[in-house]
Amino acid sequence: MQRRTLLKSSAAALIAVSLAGPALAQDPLKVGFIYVGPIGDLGWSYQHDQGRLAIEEEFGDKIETVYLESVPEGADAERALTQMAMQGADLIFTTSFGYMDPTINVAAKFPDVKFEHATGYKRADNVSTYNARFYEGRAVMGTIAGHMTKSNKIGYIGSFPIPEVIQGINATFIHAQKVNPDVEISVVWAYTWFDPAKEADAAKALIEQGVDVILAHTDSTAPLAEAAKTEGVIGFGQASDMLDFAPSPRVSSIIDDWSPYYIKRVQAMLDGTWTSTDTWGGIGEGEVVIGEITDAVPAEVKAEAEALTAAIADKSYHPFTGPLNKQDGSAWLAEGEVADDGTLAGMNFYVEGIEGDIPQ
Amino acid sequence: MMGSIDPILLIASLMVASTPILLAAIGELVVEKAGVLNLGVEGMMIVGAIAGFAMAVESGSPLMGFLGAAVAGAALSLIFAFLTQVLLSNQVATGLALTLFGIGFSALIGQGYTGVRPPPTPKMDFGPLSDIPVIGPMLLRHDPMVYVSILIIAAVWAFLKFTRAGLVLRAVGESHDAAHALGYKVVRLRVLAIAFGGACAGLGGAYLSLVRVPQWTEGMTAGAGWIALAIVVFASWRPWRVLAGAYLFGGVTVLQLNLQAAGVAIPVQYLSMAPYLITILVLVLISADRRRAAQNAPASLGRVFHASS
Amino acid sequence: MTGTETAQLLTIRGLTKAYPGVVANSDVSFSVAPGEVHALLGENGAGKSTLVKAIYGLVRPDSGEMRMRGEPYAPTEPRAARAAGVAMVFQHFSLFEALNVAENVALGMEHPPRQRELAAKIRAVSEAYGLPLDPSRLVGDLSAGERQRVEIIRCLLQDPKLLIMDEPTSVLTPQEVEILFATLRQLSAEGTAILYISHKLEEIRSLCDSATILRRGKVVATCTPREVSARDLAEMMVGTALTPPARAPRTDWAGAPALEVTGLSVASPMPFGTSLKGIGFTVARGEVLGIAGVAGNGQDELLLALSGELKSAPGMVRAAGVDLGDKGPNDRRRAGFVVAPEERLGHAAAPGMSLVENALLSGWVRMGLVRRGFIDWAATRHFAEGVVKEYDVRTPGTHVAARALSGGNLQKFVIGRELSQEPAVIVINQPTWGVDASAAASIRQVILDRAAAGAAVVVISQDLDELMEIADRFAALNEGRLSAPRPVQGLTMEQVGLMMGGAHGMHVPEAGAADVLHAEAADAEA
Amino acid sequence: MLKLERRPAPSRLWTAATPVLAVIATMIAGGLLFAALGKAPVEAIRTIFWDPLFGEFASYSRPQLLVKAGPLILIAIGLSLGFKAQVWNIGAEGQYMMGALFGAATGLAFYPTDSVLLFPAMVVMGAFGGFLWAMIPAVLKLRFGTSEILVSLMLVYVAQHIMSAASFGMLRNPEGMGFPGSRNFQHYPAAFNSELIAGTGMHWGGVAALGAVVAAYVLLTRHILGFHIRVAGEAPRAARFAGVSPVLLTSICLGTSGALAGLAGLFEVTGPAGQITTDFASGYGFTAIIVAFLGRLHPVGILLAGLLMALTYIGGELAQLTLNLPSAAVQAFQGMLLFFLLAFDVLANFRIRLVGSKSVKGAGA
Repeated sequence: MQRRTLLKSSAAALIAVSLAGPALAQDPLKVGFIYVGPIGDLGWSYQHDQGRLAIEEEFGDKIETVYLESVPEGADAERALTQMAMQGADLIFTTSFGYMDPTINVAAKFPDVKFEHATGYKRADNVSTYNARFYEGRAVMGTIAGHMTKSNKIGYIGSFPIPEVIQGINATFIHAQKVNPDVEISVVWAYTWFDPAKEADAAKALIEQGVDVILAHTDSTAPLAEAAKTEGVIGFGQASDMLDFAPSPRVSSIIDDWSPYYIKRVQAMLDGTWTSTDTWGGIGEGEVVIGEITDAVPAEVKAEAEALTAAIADKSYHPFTGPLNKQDGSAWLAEGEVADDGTLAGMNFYVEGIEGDIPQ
Repeated sequence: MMGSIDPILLIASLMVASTPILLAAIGELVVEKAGVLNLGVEGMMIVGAIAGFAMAVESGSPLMGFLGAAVAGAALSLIFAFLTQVLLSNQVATGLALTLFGIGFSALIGQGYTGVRPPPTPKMDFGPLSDIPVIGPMLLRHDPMVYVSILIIAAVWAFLKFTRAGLVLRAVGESHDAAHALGYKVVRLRVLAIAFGGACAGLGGAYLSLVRVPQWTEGMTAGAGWIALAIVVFASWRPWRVLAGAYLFGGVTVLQLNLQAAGVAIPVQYLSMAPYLITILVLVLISADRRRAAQNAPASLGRVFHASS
Repeated sequence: MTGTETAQLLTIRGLTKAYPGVVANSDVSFSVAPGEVHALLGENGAGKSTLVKAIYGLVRPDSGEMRMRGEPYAPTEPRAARAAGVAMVFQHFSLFEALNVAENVALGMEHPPRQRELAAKIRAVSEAYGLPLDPSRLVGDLSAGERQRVEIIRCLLQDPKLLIMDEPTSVLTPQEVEILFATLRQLSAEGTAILYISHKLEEIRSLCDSATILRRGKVVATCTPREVSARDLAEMMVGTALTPPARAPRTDWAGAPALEVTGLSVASPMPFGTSLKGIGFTVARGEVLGIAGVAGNGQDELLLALSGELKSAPGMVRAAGVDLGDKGPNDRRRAGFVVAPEERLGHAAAPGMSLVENALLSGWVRMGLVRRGFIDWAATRHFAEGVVKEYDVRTPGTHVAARALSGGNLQKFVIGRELSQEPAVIVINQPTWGVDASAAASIRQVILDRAAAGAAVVVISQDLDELMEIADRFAALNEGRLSAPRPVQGLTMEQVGLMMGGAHGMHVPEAGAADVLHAEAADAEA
Repeated sequence: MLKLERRPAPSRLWTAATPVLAVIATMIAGGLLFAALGKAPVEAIRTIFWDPLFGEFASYSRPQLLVKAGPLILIAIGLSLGFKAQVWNIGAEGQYMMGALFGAATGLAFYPTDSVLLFPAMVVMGAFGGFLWAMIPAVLKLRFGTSEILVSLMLVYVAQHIMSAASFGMLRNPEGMGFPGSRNFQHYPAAFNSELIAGTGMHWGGVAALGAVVAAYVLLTRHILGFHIRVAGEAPRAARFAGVSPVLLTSICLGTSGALAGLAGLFEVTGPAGQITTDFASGYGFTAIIVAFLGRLHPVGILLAGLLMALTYIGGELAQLTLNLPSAAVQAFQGMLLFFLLAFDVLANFRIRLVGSKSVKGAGA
């Protein structure tokens, strides 16, 4: 049946014919990845590629992986995806938000190929979405930051004002304030995911403002390297562990670990149980990993952070639990109320206590 | 509000932020003074960034890194020199090709160096001098390259103003035909100038990857080479004005982040454009004084020289 | 000149240099003695420049031998030539406008002293030879005559044994020529040999001790110029007898002046140019106005202002009563203007473009080669072929690039292209510059023919003889101002020189010093 | 040693032959590069140059060549006019973005209309956006003599920031869950630039590119304006002598290249890309500079060069997929292509002669 829809266009007909070959059962499962940056960015694309390596290790010659790096979002992504599908990929992970529409389009043309789109919200029969609850990690970082700051000033380098980053800022601030009511947070928007020099400058600017704990939602190690230059300033690894900077300034880290999810999904393909799902995994699912908390952090703080991590992992605690007000003082969550995923996914406001505006 | 901006720290950090473009710009100034327009600064910078990084990591010495970066930048610039000076190709196109090639090539050789931490570049030790109020924290607590870059500016200034070779270089940039008629080796001199420009751009790149960030990542120069080119024009081809121009640009970049960090309510995404808009504005102001601009600009800039006599 | 070889300063034997398609020098031999002023006489393209470039080390001969004081001499670069005591004053291309005088001088020396000492030396030498010059001024701000002084002083500071001067007087007023000659005589008296390149016969007769005459790369004669008439010299140089252009009797045309320029003031578009200040003149139909002036006194700007490339205020330029002051080149062409600029390659013609395309360049407006914006290439080719044929342009065809033509042939093409457009007003800058004598004669003849046919002609030239030959009235440009035009008949050389500004920059005291030098030089000669 | 001798007129044979030579030389040098990376050189070259055209899935990749080459050609044609006249617009990337932005904003302002007039209006606004952005360096150059190279380049960064601000602000899809990026034009038929004939990859952008090639060809060979553009590049003073106003010509060249880049952006955003996002620009404006030179600033050459460049992109992706060739290698490969082209360029204008050791440097013809 699905074949017939394909036959509508002549080109698609050719694709369909040529697909018959690689689709044979005894071939290894071909898993494709499309990255927005170079795999050497040591951040977002690098972590996804680590996931790819993990499934290679896990499944050995039962699978085969291919990838395309530095694929611009938009028209190029659609072509890259199509080429990958034509080359016989059975499962394709599209690892950037901007690939959302191309993924949906290509998926419609290749109903037999399964797609997994990261951080998006559009799904289809053969398109799943997945994302990680980074804010859970931010909550732990916020707790450590609240305890560790001596100047009561925390700095946060934001990439772009999108819900994911705003969740992170709010989660950080809520938990820092919980343990240190005097804490203030200062946000610098870099307007880039990746410009090491600018990130370094942003970190420096924050430090000069008296900030002694730096969190970054951009992907390079530049902020940590900057923090390393000033005594008493700490920071956290972001995306990858960044252990090079441990024990200080890197006192802990939020690691994007996609391997558990990738292994699970590949396994489902091999088992023939793959269905379209929407997965938003966090610490509990192993997608967000809190890197080792170093000795630079006092034992009781470390213990508190670990307890929080455990509570989040077993779902006994949600980082956005009321009472919480929005920045303008209006009520958001009542006592004990927990934020729903819909609100979080579209979060575009600061919680009460954060100064400044979200640029629009 | 999180307090105001400390001008001393601001100046200290703008000196660091400006050093890469400062180095690249002073090199390009010498190239342009010799009458050659090399638009490949970005490409030479990024190759310098990875070459310096790799050398420093392999040897464990930042000094070796900077040397390696200078050599790599100069080597890459010699491709440009060969094409434009020997094969007489168009300088604009060749420079663009150099940038394209440099970005790709650096990413290739850099594949093994992502995530590696380079050996730290120590700060200069000025002893008790660095504790002098204001001047100490502002000027005397940097790494050696900051001072090296200023020394290069001074050296280029003295070279152009006082030495015979500097005079010949200016003459070649002014009129290659006349210089040729007097028996000066126009091509040889230009190749040397291009190589110097390449070496300086390489140093600028290495400063990014070894000191300012310090890390190797693909595409990490992020347009700094183009800014360096703008600063040469902006400085009307005068060495000390290159320093002023680079510090101004670095200052604007750092300031907008500092304003954000200080919690000043500003439209952020528009402020991010400020360095570019201010560069355009200053370029306009500089070039508006046409007679002066014409006098300072090397008259043979970008023109192809073919000894026809 | 006779004498043993060792008595000679420079001896050249059998020197040959060929370029693809042209033999510049073929078996050239001559010698120069110390203190001798030796002329190299020949038309453009006769091979004079190549010869002196070989002596100065810029060109390496294919065969032949040069000896300096009996020793083999084969300079591989100008530095070697300078070390051997050879200095050269160039016609073009050896000064740097954005550098000051002292820096320019230093660039021509092997081991220049420090700037301050050098400046003092420049002052001393310039005073000794009557060539006032301020070492700290930018060369770009100097007049053409002053620039030549820079070149000469640069040479003198090296204490040369042989001074080569390539067409030095083309940028000087008659008065300045006299001062230059005094300087050269003084140098000669001090024992410096001078190799003097020129095509101006009277100058050579008054200055030089001996002359070698070149034609098409070969030595055709040697002589002592004082003993030979200018007419004979000319025939040796050209190879045939020349007839001066014939003038048809003037017709008096009725109506408004064909060209009327009033209060023309425009700023120069060039960084070191000369602005025009209040220029006014009228040219009637059938009349030729000759405009003289030393190079760099506003000739280029005047041509641009007349062609419309440099727009002026309304009312400053009128043709037959129609105001064209703020009109561009093509509007002026429609009104009957044709213009031939001095610089052929790059201004009058695009070097890399074919003759057909170059014919289109300025011909399309009046020749109707473009219809509704689209080019009629067939008609353009026809037009170009007509020009080539009618003006005897030697070229393999109209498809070749302009830069492939020799200077003289390209000039014929440019003049032909402009004059075949049935113009009402003709403006030409340097009509015969770099053109051989017979071609120059025919160009002058065509200009006179067009005037006879009713066109108003403005000829800007640095060649006074030429202006005297073809102009009806005469005016001179000096620092951007134009003298009042006067009829050519009855004008003396001295009056002409004064109209051109006399001896530039040499005001009363210097003029006095120059007189002293004159006397000294005369004494030395005697 | 080698000696260069200027040809009296550029050689037609070499002018046509050098790009071919350059491509062959690049294949050889690229093969060496790939071999150094441990990839089979012949296979890599075959994957890049052959497979997209005649390989197993060529029926898909051939139309994609058009999709990829369309904007490159469209922009490069505009740039080539300027480059011919020595007007150096290297900020086409910014004009491309502004064209997309103006056009998309026009379309989104009328959402969800189904008027047939909408798309034409967007096309006009797209061209206008690019034109406007290009006229900034034009005006600054003409009024103040500011270098258009630097200004047009700086404006790329500014456009990038405006693009990002727009995808977060004004043009953000209200149904996009707070994510940046505009509505997708695929779901907005009146504003969608769809494939004209299914399976060919030909959309209005491709049509515009081909139209631009033809128009530029006619302009440069038959029209007085094109002639003036060529003269201005060949000899600026001769151009002024011919009555060409530098002001007008600079404006025309920059304006046209801006408008064409804007059109390319508009067709891209409403077609293949589908929406305004922060990362909408993917280097077409810069690559087009290479395409313009690769095509020797000749319209037909640019057409071929655009297709060749698209081939290296698509073939490069294939090589990544099948041979794990890093994308950086493809970029370096493209740089080499331009180097070789420029190096061989000398053959068109000069004869190279081998001369004996007695020759002296500097004593050229």
